[in-house]
Amino acid sequence: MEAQDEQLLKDCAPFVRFSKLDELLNLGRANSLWPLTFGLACCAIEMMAAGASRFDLARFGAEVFRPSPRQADVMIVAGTINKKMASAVKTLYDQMPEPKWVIAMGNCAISGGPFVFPGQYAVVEGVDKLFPVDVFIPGCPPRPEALIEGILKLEEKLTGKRRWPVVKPE
Amino acid sequence: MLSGDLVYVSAFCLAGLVFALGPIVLVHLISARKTRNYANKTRQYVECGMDPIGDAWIRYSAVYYLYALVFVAFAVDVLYLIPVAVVYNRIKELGNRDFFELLIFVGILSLVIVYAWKKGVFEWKRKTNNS
Amino acid sequence: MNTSLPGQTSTNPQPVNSAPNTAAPVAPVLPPVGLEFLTRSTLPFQTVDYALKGYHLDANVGSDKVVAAAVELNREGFALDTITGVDWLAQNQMEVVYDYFHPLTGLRVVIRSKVARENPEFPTISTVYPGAAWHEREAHDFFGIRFSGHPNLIPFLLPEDATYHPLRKDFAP
Amino acid sequence: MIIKEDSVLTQREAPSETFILNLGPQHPATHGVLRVKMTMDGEFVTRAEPVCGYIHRMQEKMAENRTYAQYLPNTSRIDYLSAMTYTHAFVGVVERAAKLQVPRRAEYIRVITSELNRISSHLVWWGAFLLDLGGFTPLLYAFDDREKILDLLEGVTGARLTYAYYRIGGLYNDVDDAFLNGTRAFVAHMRPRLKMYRELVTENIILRKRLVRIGMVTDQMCRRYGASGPVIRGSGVPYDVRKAEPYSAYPDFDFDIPCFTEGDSMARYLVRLEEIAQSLRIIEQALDRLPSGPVMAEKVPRVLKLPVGDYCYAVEAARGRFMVRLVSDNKEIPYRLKLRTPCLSNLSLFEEASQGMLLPDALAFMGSLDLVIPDIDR
Repeated sequence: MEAQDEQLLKDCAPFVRFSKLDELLNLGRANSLWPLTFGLACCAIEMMAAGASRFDLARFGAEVFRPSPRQADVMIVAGTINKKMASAVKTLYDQMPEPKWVIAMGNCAISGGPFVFPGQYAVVEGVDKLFPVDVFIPGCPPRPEALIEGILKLEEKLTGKRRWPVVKPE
Repeated sequence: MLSGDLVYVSAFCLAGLVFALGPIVLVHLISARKTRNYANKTRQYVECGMDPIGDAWIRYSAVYYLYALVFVAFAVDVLYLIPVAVVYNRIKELGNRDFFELLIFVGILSLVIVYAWKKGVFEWKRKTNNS
Repeated sequence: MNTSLPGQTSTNPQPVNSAPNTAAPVAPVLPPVGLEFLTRSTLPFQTVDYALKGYHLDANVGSDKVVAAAVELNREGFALDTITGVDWLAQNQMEVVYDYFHPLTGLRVVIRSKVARENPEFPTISTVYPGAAWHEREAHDFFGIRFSGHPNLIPFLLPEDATYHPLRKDFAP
Repeated sequence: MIIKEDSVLTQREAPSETFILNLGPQHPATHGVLRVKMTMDGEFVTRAEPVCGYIHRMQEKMAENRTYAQYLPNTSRIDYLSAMTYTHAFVGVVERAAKLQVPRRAEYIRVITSELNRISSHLVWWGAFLLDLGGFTPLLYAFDDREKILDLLEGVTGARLTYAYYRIGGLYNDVDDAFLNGTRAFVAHMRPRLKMYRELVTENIILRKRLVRIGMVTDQMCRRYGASGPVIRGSGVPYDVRKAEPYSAYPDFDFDIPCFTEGDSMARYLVRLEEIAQSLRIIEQALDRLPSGPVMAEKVPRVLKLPVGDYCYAVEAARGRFMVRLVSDNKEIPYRLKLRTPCLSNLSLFEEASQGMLLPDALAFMGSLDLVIPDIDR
């Protein structure tokens, strides 16, 4: 699965590539990530809390939640992926225009979370079984600070350097 | 000085053309060639993650058309207002005649809303056989 | 039986500026009142200790009398709470439990009925209680209980093409 | 273009055909993964059929391979906005079956945390509902106040949303003074905020135009669909499980049940805002009369085996009547656990009530039902 994803990514590369201008473009993309409103379950409430007044995603340019996949950059999968929902998730991923990334928020999106037990029939165990994921945020639900750290990690992946200080647990 | 004007006009048209076609070419070069898809649903039009059911080529109710007409009426209205706005109040001796002309122009055009209101366009009245 | 409130003075909200905190009526804490319908009822009710069981009346009826029970309780003003399927693998029986609650008196009534486990078949009560349609579809999803006369008995929570019944005791994925 | 054979060309006014619109799983107004197949005639909804199951998480199947104590975290993930009340129902049914005596202090703290949870749930609903109607600012006000509640509950339970705070027989730990003083400060802070909410939003003419006489639901329809909570209280029936089937320490408190008779979306809106005021009253009374003593029953058997039979326990969650039906066969894991959730019944009347509505009104109506989709799919 890994090599095939790399190959798919390479085919999407643009005709003309620059060095400095690409860095500028990536800096612009990193600081204006438009997430797709894709709250599935409990993590959606923490995502809304992250977007609301106290944890304010607007400080990182990511507060514009676009309902339509055509205008979204990053798909924050916040909640449990159900087998009945899997085809819809893949459809939404396909319909997002290219520079797109995926943040798997919460244990359910990472590995099926608390709903994995012998004889389970309805949960897809992890969203990376459907398409490649860029950032994993553990937690059930993860705190809004963890979501913000996830977005900063994605920005670091885009621009290569980290603009915000890393909070050390005292 | 015919040729001077000619140069000016052709330059203006060329700039317009470049302004229109330029982004299309630029985007084609810079943006990604195609998007990764895992269920090749990229070209499908978006309907909340589901496959659209049925066909969109059906007979809609006429209210949509009337709504569009009201929009077109005011689009044309703005079209005439732009040149007026450029020379508004430039000619001193006409005093504030411009303002009243504008008022009359917009007043007449706002009759469109009155007409549409009476026809029930804004209440989305359903025109079916029985009603 | 009209369920408009006998002697209830829940007035409309006054003009908006005054907060309608006085408008709210106080519903008294009800001992199991409203038992007078028992005299008219034809169902084999036993009263049950509410403190232990959580419901007041319990009746065990045959699968054919289920609709009659629903009609009677609907006439008495009961609301449908839920329809639960229980798979008794050991006794080779499939049980369906209908829960009802009464919005005005707070009474809780349970109608239960058992059928052989091979092809469990119950008449639908969605003609009497339209809200039962979803509960029955869910019981069909999880236990494979067929509800004859149901408007659209397609899977409710499971994918459209699901043929397995996960809550059966002998379900192996 | 399919030309219909039977269309009589001489017919002057051809009826417009209907098309099917997927108000699908991923939609901002459904607040979760609810899909509604809307058959539309122009802007009017002729038939809206909700399709559920996109977030079915096998809660009832999991109950059959977990002991009672292991199932606790699940109860706060069914309706994660009123997690306390759901845990209260599950713990209540086990205590009722095992005839465990919960100390008074634990019951009082359960009432305080449940009511705090109800307020935070109504605040999320209020913010999200007005987001549906187009106003973004109320969401920021509501979440600002909600964060204060989450800080209080996090101090005691350690979690912001999915608290597994109650234990079978009592509580996980006792509340400290910081929680008690913080709750009093919150009650004092919240009352003027409610007045500001009313001026900022409730008296807004646009909101009244969008809600008054929209989404009419009669009390007969509520009864036949089993709707409960603010939906049935908005249609004139003052049914509240805290009064109808008094449980825990609720009989000790004096509070009203807000009830309006119009049955439209505005009535349901006012019921919820009024409920916040009533919850504040309950919290105040519970704080004043908080008894001292242990918070955990003395002898809770390590391996809990409940006597054979079936038991029910109903609580008043933020969205309505949540009832747990437990069938036990004297083993340490339940034989069958049925979760009667309010949102499933509240949504089941949507199909009948939304016929002939305009699409924006149907969405305002769905918002006034206050749905949490994992509550429907379980």
